[in-house]
Amino acid sequence: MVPLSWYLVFAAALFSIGMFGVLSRRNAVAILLGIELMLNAVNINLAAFWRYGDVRLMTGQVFAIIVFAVAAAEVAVGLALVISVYRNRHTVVADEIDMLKW
Amino acid sequence: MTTETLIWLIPLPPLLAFFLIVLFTNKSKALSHTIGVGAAALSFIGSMVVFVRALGVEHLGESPFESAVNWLPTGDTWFRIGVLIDPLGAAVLFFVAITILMIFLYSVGYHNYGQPAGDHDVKGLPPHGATITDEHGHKHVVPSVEPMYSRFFAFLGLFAFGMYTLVVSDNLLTLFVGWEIMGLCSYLLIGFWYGKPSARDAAVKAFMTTRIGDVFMLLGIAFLYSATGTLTFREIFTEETLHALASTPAWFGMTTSGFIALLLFIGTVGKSAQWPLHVWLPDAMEGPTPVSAMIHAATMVSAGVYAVIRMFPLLTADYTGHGLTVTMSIVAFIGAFTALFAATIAVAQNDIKRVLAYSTISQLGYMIAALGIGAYVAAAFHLITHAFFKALLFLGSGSVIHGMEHGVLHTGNHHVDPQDMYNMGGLRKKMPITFWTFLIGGFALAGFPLVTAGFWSKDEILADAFGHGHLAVFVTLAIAAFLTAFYTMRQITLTFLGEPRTEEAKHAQETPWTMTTPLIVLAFFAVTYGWVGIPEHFPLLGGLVPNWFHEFVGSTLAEHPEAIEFNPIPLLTSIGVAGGGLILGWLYYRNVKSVSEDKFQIPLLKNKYYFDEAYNFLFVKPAYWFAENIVYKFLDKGVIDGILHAFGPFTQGTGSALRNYIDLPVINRAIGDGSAEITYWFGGKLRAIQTGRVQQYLMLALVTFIVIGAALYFFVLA
Amino acid sequence: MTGEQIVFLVVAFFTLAAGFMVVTTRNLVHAALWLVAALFGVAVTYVTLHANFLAVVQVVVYIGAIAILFIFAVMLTRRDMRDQGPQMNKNWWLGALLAVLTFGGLYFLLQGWEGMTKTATSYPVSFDAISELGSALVSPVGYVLPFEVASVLLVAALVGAVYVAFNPRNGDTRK
Amino acid sequence: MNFIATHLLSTILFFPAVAALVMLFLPKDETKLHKWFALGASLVPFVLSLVLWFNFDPAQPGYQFEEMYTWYAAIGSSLHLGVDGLSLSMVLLTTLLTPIAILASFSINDRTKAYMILFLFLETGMLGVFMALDLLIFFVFWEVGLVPMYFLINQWGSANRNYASMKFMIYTMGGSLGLLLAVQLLGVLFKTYDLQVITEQWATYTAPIGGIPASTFKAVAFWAFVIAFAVKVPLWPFHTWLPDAHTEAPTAGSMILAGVLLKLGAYGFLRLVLPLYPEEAKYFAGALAFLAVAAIVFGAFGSYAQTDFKRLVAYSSVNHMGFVVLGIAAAAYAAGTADAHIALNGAILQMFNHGLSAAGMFFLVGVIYERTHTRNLEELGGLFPLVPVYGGILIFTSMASLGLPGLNGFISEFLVVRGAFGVGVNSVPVMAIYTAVAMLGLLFTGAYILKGIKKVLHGPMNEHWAHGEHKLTEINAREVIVMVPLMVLILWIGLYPAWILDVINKAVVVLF
Repeated sequence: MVPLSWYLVFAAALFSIGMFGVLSRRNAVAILLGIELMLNAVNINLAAFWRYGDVRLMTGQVFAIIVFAVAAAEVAVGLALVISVYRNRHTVVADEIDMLKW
Repeated sequence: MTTETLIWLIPLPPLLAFFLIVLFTNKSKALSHTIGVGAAALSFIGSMVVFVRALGVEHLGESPFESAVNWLPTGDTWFRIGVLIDPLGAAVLFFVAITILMIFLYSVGYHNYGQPAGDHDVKGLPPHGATITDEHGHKHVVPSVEPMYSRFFAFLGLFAFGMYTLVVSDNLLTLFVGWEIMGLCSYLLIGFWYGKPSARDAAVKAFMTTRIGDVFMLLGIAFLYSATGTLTFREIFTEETLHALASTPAWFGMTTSGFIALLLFIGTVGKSAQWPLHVWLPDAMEGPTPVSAMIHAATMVSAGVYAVIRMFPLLTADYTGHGLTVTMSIVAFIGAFTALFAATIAVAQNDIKRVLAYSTISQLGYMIAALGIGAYVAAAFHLITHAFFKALLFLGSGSVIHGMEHGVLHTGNHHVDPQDMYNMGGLRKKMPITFWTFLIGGFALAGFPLVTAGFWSKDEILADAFGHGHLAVFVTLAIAAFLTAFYTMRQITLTFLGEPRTEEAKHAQETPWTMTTPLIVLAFFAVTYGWVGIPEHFPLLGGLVPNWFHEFVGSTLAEHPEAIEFNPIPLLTSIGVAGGGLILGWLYYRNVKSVSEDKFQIPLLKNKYYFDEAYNFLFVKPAYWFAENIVYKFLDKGVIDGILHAFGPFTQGTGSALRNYIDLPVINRAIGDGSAEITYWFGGKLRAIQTGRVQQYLMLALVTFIVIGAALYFFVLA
Repeated sequence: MTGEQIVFLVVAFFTLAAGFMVVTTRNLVHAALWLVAALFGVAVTYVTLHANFLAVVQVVVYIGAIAILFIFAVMLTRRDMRDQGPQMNKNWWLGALLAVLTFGGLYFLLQGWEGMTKTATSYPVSFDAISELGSALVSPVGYVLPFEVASVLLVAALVGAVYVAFNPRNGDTRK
Repeated sequence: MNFIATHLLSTILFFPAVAALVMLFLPKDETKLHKWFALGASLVPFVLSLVLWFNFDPAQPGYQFEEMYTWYAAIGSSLHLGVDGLSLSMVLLTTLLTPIAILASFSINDRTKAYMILFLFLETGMLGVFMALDLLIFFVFWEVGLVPMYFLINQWGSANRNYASMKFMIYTMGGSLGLLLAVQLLGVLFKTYDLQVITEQWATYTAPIGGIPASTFKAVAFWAFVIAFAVKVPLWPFHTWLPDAHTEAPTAGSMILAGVLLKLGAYGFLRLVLPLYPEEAKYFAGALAFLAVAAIVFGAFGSYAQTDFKRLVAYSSVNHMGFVVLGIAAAAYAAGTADAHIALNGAILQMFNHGLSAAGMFFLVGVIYERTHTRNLEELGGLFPLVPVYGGILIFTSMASLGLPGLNGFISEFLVVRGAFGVGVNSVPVMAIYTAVAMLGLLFTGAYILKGIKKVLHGPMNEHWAHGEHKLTEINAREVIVMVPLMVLILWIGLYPAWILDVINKAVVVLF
């Protein structure tokens, strides 16, 4: 059997990779991609804890579903924003979208 | 009506007259003088009824008419005021009532009632005469009526009220009330012609000088009240009270009774114009003549002596009969000294009224001296006779002046002073009634033997002084008596005898009946009143008429004074000085034709020993200087306000120091601005991280999260 | 090493590798495709966890909708982003460091947890996870509230996305 | 009517304030309306205080018509009102003088609305002090009175009014700081501000306070009280605000200032200092008497030195109020004796009398000032022939001020002198000396009064004011009406003082 720790380490790794993407990519769409990875890492954890806990308690799965929904919403809004920004400023480089400053 | 009720009512008519005239009738001269004279007559009638009833009471001294009501609540007790008519009061009431009525009557004529209003008369100045055209078309200048005629009667009424109050009082406080009301009236009446600066100043001087005495008197009253708990005469003059007062030592080596008596006496010194507070009285001649008579003869100055006579038991409470007490010595000294001192000044005066003024001072000194040596009855006797003949003389002099003013109006030469005796002469033919009555008054004043009242009363004082061995007093008074006779004769000679020295004197006129009637009435008393007090052992006359006065007034005292043994020496002295003075006066002055020939115009005497100047220099000016420069400018404006004003700069200084050294640098700059600057600096530095780049924010958040999380983990959880 | 473990390791390796490619590939279209791969790996992981429904949803929603959405977005915005310039910002090393640190931190924390080595109980044979999940989602005593909130969120996001992406200028021309 | 019967004091107290509030809604330019409204509004308390006077039972000891409402429960302060013979006479004086002063200010045409409102508020402030039986309320009303007076001087005063009003305000407020502190101390100590409670306990309080002996504390608190009241009386050397304030204030302001406001200080002595600090008062009575005598003498001298008629009258207040304090000091020396009662009777009656005569004098100065626009004595003089009625009234009032027997001033001054001298003779010899020295002041009272009359009325007829545009007009009917009540009372008290003195006397016997 696969121990729980494997799943957790796997999820942590995926999370870190996603985070790296979020922090490092210039392209706003790519940042969103990184966020998707991170969300998935979380979902893995949720599912793993469901499986390794009492399977009759559906909390883990329920929250995984909700995370799906949130992720969908987030992508929809995020991409809309990216497109809107792109339309106005003709760029999707996160560094160049820096109006929100001193 | 009971006698007590009547006594209560005696002072009221003049008071009512005052209010009626002031409030309602002041526009009408006739109504005003009717009310005034009517009120005086009512009081006169009341007084006479009381006097007659008093005569009918046996032992009036022990059981006088008295009645009192609660007046002032003082803690748990009441201060009562009331009326009292004992023999002394009755005797005084008698002469007061007569003279007051006479003066009221005289005023009608004196102020030219019935004459036209003056051409240029203004309120506050004596009338200057009016021009009228007679049926032949000739223009005459005649005397004009006083513009403030009604007011005069109002003031006289108030004055009369004061005097009556004083006389009928059964206690020292209401006596003082009457005393002060008279003071006010003398102020108002002396300053009646307030338009004249001299009159205005004389009024203030009179009030202030007497007030000096009054405050001492008030203190004396307070002392007496404190010591005995009462101010009612008959409660004070009981054996125990007097004994208690006499045996308690007070200050300056005097007993309490002596000290209180001295304080009260100072009041008299002011009121009766004794040295050294005599200066106001001659100046008071600025008032209309009836006022002078009122103040000097009948009422106010007599009130001073009356007060001392009233307080005689207190004055002599510690007197054992051997050697005068301190207080009595002072009283005797001041009286005798004043008698002589004023007489010397009178010799050198040329103003007919001023001579009388100094004569009054001198005669009051007589009475005071008599009281100082314990001659109670003699003093009271002289008080009354003097009131009659001095009122007579004043009114007579007023009549003379009035006659002279006629002359002045006739000639139109207003530079002639109608009061200067050297402008007169030979008036006996022009003004016979005035002359004869004045002669009677003058002789009474001089003490012309046997027939005049003045002789009997003055003789009694001299006899008392001699009989009790007060030789110094006796000699002083004898000399004063001589001078009195001398200046009296001088006055008569210069005024009435000889030939007129001026045109004005030639045209002088006898005065109307309203003025001469009072002269005649008073002349009657100036002669006859002496007969009620002829000593029993007097040669020939003694015993013909009982010595009623001594018996009657003497019974006021609990211990009836003994009549003095007859002694020819004072009698001869008295006859000698009076006769000698009169003869010398006549001999010398019948030849004097003008001022320059008068050898007695000695500057020192003429200038009244320079007392006015000295007082002005010593008291009046320094007082004002002290008030203005020390109290007001130095103390109030300088020191106190200076300190107050120093608060301003001090506060401002403190304030600006706080501002400049604390608020501005420390609080504003360092704390206030400093914190802002620090924040600004930090903000400036920190804004570098506000790049607006999402990823950098995130990184920063993560770094922080990791650092804090690690720190928490290692330091808190572990 | 059991078969399951081997399967897991393979899937995990594949997923991580795909994820790594997502964040490093220069070409965004490629990156989006690599994301699809990674998501597929995650779906497999769900299967190994007996969460079949999640696996299906993963494939349908993520791969079928989200990933495709990404590809559209990339294509819509790729005019200037195609290939020029670096795809990493200049702080990428810090991002890498932070990612490593995060992983290290997580690992460290997990390591200290006693439930780490827990093994799964055998899956109950007759257990109907899907119907359980369904009734949990809509049961008043279950998770109906978060479920509804999520649905509201979705609607809001939908409206918001439309609004944000809507081009007023285009709207005007359409009129 | 039942309400008024049970709330008589508070009705009297707050009626003017309520009327002032109503006045706010009157139209601004209706000058006549303002005047008549204010006059009517101030007559109501007067009538009510007459009702109070006739329903007051002098024979009954203690306070009557007491009312008590919680005001500030947390610190134990309540609106506690009540009158005894002492405060009753002062209440009557206040309610009498206010309509008179308002009538006197009918000649004012500048911002009458504000003026009258301030006057009505002033009345409430003054009445409050006299009625308060609670220390904090006392202090509140004490300070409330200042504000309207400040504005009256500052807004309607003459040339130097800014200086005068500032001096008045700062001086009086500065003086009462200590009072406030001392009042707070008592409040903290006894958990209440009720005067009756505190009086009972504080006079015999001996426990140390915060480690400091009670005697020290009491001495300090005593002086805090004394200075506050001394400034107000005013006692020498705290008096210099008075001539300035009086001189610059409008006529009616001076009337109230001299007539009532000065009495607040003396009332404070009687109501608070003597009952609260019998020991200290006795101990320091010598100092108090010294200051009183200084006030009498220097007040008289100061008055004598003036060339400004109004300032002369103002200084006379220092002189007269000195007698009040002299009586109080004498009473403090020998509390409980007949001498003390007489002295206090005199002092309280002197307060009342000075209220009448000083108000009258200030009004008369105002009458002449309104016509000539000068107060300089050198420019006046010789006015008697021009204004005989005015002259008569002026002489009458001056004589009351001078203390002429037969008028009111004499009675009170005599009683004070008698009481003080009695204390001197029977217990403390030094008082006799003080009284004797005070006589000097009495002498100079005569000097300055006569100077005033001489310089205003007497002398050759003043041509400047006799003709043409400067022609002096006689005192008019309204002004005579202002003076009549004052003169009637002056004469009435002078002839038969028992009607008021009996009330005062009974209170004094109970209190001291």
